[in-house]
Amino acid sequence: MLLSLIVLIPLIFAVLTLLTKTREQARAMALVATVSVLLLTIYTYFNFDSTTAATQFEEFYSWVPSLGISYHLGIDGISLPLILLNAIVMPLLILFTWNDDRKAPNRFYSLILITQGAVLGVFCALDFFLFYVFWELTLIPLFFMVSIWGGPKKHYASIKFFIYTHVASLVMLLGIFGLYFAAWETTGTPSLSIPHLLAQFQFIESGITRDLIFLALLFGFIVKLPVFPFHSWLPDAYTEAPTAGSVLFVLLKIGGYGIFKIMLPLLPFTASPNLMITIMGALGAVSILYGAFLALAQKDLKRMVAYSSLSHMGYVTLGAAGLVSLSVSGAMFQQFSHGLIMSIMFMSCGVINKATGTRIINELGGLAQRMPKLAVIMVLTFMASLGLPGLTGFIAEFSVLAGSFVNLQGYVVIALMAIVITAAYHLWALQRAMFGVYKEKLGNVVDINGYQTLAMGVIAILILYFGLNPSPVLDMMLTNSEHIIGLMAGMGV
Amino acid sequence: MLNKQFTIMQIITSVYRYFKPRILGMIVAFLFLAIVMVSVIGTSWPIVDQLPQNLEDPSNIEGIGLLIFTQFVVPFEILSIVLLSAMIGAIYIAKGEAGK
Amino acid sequence: MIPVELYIGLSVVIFSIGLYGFMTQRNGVRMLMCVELMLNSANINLVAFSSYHGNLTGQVFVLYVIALAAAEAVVGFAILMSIFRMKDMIDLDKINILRW
Amino acid sequence: MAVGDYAFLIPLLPALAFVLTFFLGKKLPNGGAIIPIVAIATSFVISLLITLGLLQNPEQVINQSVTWFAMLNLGILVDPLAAVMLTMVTFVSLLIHIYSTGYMSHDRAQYRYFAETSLFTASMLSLIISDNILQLFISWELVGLCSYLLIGFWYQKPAAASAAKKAFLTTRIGDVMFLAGIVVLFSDLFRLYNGSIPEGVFILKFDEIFSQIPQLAAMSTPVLGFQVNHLTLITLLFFGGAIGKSGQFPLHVWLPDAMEGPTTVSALIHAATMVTAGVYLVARTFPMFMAAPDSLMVVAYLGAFTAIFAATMGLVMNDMKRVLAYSTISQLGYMMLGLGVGAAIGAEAVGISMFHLINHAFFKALLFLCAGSVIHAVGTHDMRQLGGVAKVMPITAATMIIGALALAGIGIPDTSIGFSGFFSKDAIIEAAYLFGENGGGWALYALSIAAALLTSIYIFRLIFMTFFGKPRTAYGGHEAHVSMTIPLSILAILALVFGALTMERFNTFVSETFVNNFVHMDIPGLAELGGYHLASHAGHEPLIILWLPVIVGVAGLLIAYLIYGLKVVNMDKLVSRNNPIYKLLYNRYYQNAILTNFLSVKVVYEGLAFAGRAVDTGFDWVVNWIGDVTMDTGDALRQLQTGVVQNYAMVVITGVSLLVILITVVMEVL
Amino acid sequence: MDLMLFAPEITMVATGLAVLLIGLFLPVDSKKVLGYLASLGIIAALYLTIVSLGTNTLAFYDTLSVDALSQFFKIVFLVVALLFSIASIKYTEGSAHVEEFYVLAIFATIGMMLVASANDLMVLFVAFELASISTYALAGFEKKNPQSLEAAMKYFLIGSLSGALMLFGITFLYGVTGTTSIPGIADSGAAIAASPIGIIAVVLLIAGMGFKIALAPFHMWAPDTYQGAPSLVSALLAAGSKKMGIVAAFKVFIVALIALQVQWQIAFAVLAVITMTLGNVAALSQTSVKRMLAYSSLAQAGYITMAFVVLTPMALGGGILYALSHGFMKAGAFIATAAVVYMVLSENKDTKDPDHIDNFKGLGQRMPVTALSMTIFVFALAGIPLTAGYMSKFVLFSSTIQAGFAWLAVIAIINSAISLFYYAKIVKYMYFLPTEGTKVSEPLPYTIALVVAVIGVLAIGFWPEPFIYWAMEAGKVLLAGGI
Repeated sequence: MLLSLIVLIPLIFAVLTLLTKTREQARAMALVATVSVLLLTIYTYFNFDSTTAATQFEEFYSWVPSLGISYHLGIDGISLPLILLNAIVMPLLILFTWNDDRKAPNRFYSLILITQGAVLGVFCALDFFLFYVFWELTLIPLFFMVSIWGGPKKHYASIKFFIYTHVASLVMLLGIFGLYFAAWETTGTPSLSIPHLLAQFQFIESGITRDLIFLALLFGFIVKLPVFPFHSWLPDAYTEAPTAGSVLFVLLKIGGYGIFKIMLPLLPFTASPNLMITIMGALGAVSILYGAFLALAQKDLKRMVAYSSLSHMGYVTLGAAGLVSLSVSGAMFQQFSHGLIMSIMFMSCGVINKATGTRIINELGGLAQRMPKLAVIMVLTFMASLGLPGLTGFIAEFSVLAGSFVNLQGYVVIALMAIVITAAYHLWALQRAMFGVYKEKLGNVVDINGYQTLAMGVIAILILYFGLNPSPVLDMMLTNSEHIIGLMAGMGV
Repeated sequence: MLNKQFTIMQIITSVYRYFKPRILGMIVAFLFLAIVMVSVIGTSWPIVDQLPQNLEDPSNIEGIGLLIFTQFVVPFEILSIVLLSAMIGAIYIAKGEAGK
Repeated sequence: MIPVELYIGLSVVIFSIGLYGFMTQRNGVRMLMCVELMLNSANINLVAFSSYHGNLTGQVFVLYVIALAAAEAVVGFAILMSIFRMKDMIDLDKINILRW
Repeated sequence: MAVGDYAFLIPLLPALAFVLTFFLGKKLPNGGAIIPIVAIATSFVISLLITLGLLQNPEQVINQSVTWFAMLNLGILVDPLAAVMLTMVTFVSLLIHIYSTGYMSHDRAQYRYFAETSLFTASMLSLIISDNILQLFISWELVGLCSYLLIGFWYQKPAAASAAKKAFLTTRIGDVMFLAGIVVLFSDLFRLYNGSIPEGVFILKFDEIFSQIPQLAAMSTPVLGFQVNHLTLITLLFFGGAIGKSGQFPLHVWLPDAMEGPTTVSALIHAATMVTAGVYLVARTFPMFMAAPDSLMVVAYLGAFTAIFAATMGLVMNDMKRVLAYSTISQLGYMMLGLGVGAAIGAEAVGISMFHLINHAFFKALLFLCAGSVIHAVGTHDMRQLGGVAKVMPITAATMIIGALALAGIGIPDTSIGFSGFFSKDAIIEAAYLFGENGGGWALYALSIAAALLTSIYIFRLIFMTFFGKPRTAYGGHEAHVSMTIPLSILAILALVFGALTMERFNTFVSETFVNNFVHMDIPGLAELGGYHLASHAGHEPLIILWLPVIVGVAGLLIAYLIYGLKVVNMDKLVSRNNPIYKLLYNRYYQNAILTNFLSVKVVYEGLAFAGRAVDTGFDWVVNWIGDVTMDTGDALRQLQTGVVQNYAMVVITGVSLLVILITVVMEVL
Repeated sequence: MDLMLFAPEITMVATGLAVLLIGLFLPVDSKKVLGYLASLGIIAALYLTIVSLGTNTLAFYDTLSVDALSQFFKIVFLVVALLFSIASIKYTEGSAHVEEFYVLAIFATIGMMLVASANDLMVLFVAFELASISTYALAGFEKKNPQSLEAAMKYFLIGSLSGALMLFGITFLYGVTGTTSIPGIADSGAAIAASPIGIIAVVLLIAGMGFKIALAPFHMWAPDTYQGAPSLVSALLAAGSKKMGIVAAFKVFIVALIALQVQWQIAFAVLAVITMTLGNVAALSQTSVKRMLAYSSLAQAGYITMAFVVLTPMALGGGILYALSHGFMKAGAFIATAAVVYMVLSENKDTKDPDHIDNFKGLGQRMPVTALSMTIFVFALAGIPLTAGYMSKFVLFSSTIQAGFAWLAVIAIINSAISLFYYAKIVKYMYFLPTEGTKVSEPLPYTIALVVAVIGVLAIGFWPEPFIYWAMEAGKVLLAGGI
């Protein structure tokens, strides 16, 4: 029941929110929903056994028996941190937008809640059908979000995002079908249960089939992640989305989740695991470097942050391909950390854009003098984003780099090269936008308001806390990655 | 979208005008004719021998009548609806400005 | 004895003529006539097969087809009449406001 | 020992002070300076007590560890090496904080200053005290962050913001190398354990690493046709980190620019924290360097080169603080050289190098604070506008001259008479001599002597230009506030006597770190691994060798006096843009043009990044192209629908015919 | 012989006649009641069909069969007719010719239902023509509207051409086998397969049914007609009459002509690919929503046709389920369009293209229920999860992969992705573009019809089990070669 509640509360409240009339009602409704999810998640967290990689809090109801579809929920150490991340940031996001004045607030909050429900659904689903349903459900609210409240190129960006990622989902669906039928053939009964299908993968006789299934699934995940060269939807969508939309994109950690939950257990049983590792590692490493360079070349602050997101997500694939428990858990942690960091980054961009009317870095300047609170939070976050130790970004990056180096030396070298570039664009942006002489033509900007300070401040504190003490989430990730690696031991990978 | 001045449609129409529709129609019709004819000739129709007996069968009309009301009563019934339907439709459409 | 192929050949030729006319005629009434031609060529087939097979199914079918042809023609003429009433002509290739 | 149990407080107290000051300082008088001062003072007391305890019993090393995550830990390790550093850092930092209460009293953002310096100190202490390489790296990076924040303290000034960024970025290049070293080390250790690390083993702990040195030294990988020894690779990468932090060539460019922050920050960076981190890192991992062929050579030669390279630039700078900055780089080169000649003298190298580090900390802090006093009083740091300041600020002048003498290394060999710099620098030069004598080549020795001469010249040039002669412009000025002069005096006393007092004991105490305490390393054995031959014994150098550093030091003083004090040589001719050597030096060997403008801006930013953008546009274009083509196809296809019903019929009938043909053909093929 | 088996058809005939007769005596302003009457009659027929699910029997000298397949499709047709009839209450409001409209639609539905039941080509053909002839007149129902007349003209001409082609094909089948009974033809399969005329017959039949299904290249009339005909009639055509073509094709090809399986599989494979690609690509740049839906309908037909190619129980089940889903989705979409057209016309009688996509601007504010329903329909058509469209695609596409036709599935999926573009375009217009008009009150009958369709779409999406079960049962009937 617990997981069902976590997934369904946002969805139900989304409908209720849609029915509200005023902004006050809508935001209150959204806050109630997100806070209840947070409370439930915290309850779940404290009742979760992080020493085992087994699925917990399972729920199972048969749905379409003739096709082997069931309503099957459950969480493990891979999903719980991401659920936690989502549950934590969402109420803060509502708070962040608390005083925003925008058209159709009821729809706005409703879409936020749908996104939350869908993302949580993906994390909880243990049935491929359900998984795919939630997976696709994330598309729609985000599409609306970008289309309605987005920037000047919102229509282009939203359609591009929608279709691009939809194509990827469909390819993934093909992979799911392949797996489904191959397993159906071997076992004689249809089932879309994720654990079942993952276990059956190795019994597929044809190596080519296994590879194709793997690649199709991988494609779906890495486009969502995204990873070079399938990223071109990202800068547009991230940039054109409203601030809340960008944050929702950031919290859309389903691509990486799929890689850990689905790809890694399959990896050793593909016909050519080394090739797959090479693909994943190379894509990850190149993304890191490429995203960093691209971020450096951007003039728009938000676009820069978007590319930096691409760069950071490279660690996820790289770490996953590293196949050492430290690297895999580091990559999982990177997802968690990235969610926190990028949330603030995009919130900052939104605040700056709103206060000054521009996001072009060169047009900004000296904002720290007028927005000291924002400056403090931003400096902290930028430091976290460039991988400063003591903050979450470092834990993740170090774990990925150190762990992956055991198996993938060349790619780690590429990734290391990006670190300086990463630092460069972060600092460059900070210097141009926040420091230096205040540009009077920006007008009389005011600092972030109380709600925004609270929202960003809490996330900033979490970045610091988990940077100093990652164990609360990293332990369960480690348990799971050790489990996954343990499964692979002796597979010659 | 792109402003196409050289659209396929225009190519088709110009070709069409050039050849005159009849020639094109004739080609298409001949193609059809040739294909069907080849197939007809290539088929060995299994029935030729029994022809004379049927010619002398006097109860043709009776047989038809019988079939209409037994085996093929359903199409017959449907036909009644068809005719009714056609009548309604035709009257409605063909009727001039009603009441004016 | 006349081989059945000849009947079929005839019917195919008539059918092709119908097709040809359908494709090339502009006048709606002529096009309708071509449709009738095609239906009747099918009737030739049916009758021929019926008698060569020695069962009356084909002949019953012919009767139904004739009725259907009538019904179809009724509706068709009604539509053409309406068009004529509106445009004062039934050159159907000039009626193409619906395209692309 | 009871006080050892509180060692963890040494970095923790300043860190807490940071939090308190940052959030509460605004409301307290003096920006809440009292909080960090008390915290650091406490840390100092603890450090001092621990150091004294260790002096009694060097075996009583403090080592506490807790699990952090996975096979990594957080912990503290106080052995003689760390203890000495801790005491020095807390002490110098304390003095600088006290000095700052006066120096920064007019700044509105005082609370932020004290918070950040406090964090700076905390990071440095944590760096020193850490018992594993990862925690060291973390603190290392925090030090970098704090330097960023402090150099950019006056962030309203574009130059400050830019310098802060430059400092952070340049050191970051080194940091990445350091990180890469850790990554390689980690994966090697991971492999040595075959992937399964037993519970309770923290693989990045120093004792763990040191115990694996022989195995690490045996590992090598072919890279681009070369057989790369892993230990060499790791140590070189570590040294790369040290290059960045300690401002060694070619990553020294940030240090002179870092003057944009408050002078006290410069003092903190140059004396107590930050730059010494690199030296400390090499010292801390010295056993690994010992066992790595070639690494120590790189350290030594690069150190010697930096020493002279920076000194040449120090000669021509007109900005007081810049002269001192180049001096720092130069002196750090000495320290590296001292470590590098460990190839000849073994663990003793750590002793002499650290000795120089401590002495340098005192006199460099002194010099900077004096310079700060002058700047605070007269409002400029361009020496060309000064002159005769000694009359206005006698105490400052006196203390600064002491610092200069210490830097120049004036003293009498074979006695206990001399300024502190004399003893340590002399020891390093001697070691370089030993290195040459041991068959390692004389280049190091020659460079170190030449650098000593230049050092003396530039520092006395500064003294003469600033404090003596007639004022060149009308500046106002007064002696500094007592909160500033007291720290100056304390530091001056230390610069005067510290070397002489501790010389005998210090070297052995620190050198023992690796030999007797903690891990009980067999340094000669490691040297064997690294292919070095240690000199049997030191101290039987010819007399000229002992005297030569002093002679060049005094010579430098005299040269400076002749040129700047008596003005016997007209410098105007030399000091002109037409003189290519002067131009080269004045433009700092065009590093700015090459490294910043060309390499960073042109190649990386405008070249690679914009090339990346073009590539990205390409990817975007492909995506859009697919969309456009589909749309265009759709547009073309809909044109098929002509609206003429006869055409439709034709399509239908053609379709029928073609379908028949198609099926027939396919059936034939099948 | 149990007349109760044909209670639905009989009910429909009775309803039709009743509507016709009562309508004659009713004044114009109370003809609304005819709509209610027709709807009630359809509901009754629907009920009777649903209760007889599971019956398996032949009747009337084996010319009609009542089995899972026929009942399933009858439900499809009745559902579409019901939606049509509810929505028409508003459409025909104030017209003097309500009874004609309803009667023709009901007769067309009867034709479709009989096609579903037909076990003899003669029955099939006649019923086919019944549905066609009735809808010819319906398409031209707005006889003062040149678009409607042109639509009817094109529909009629191509329809009669196709009828002739199909008849011609049937004569050949009759010629070879000597019978018109579907099982009878199946029995002489070997004879047909042996002769080249078999291919001709197959292609002619495909042409005839492809006309109804709107398979390229026999689809040319469809966009024009769907665009020109009254929107509700388009709904009936796209959602109902198209399915009639499909069920006829199921019967003729899978049951009767199974011996020529390879031949028609080739043909359907080619046609399916061409159709779905053409439909989706050509729909991209349409500005008339009805025309866009027409092309989308083409594409959907292409997907359903995949069932012929794959020919596994699951694929057939998927295809049949798709037919039902498509009935809901497409009927719903056309009815929503009809509501918009109604609104546009009631604001300005002389609007040239009332279904132009510009009229959908800001519909989310103007007609919230319609807009929301339309969104659900187009997303369902695009195959977004938890809608009928997704469920059907899930079964159909996955069966394609199961049978090893991965290439076909890939093409279908690429198409599915392309289609998202123009579906999203409609949504974009409705929700994201600023409106010029004000909020209007939505006509209740349209709303009811939309809600029913939405319920259908979501029911299949959320609880597909019974639907899949019955679709599979229907598919089994086909593969078992009829009863």
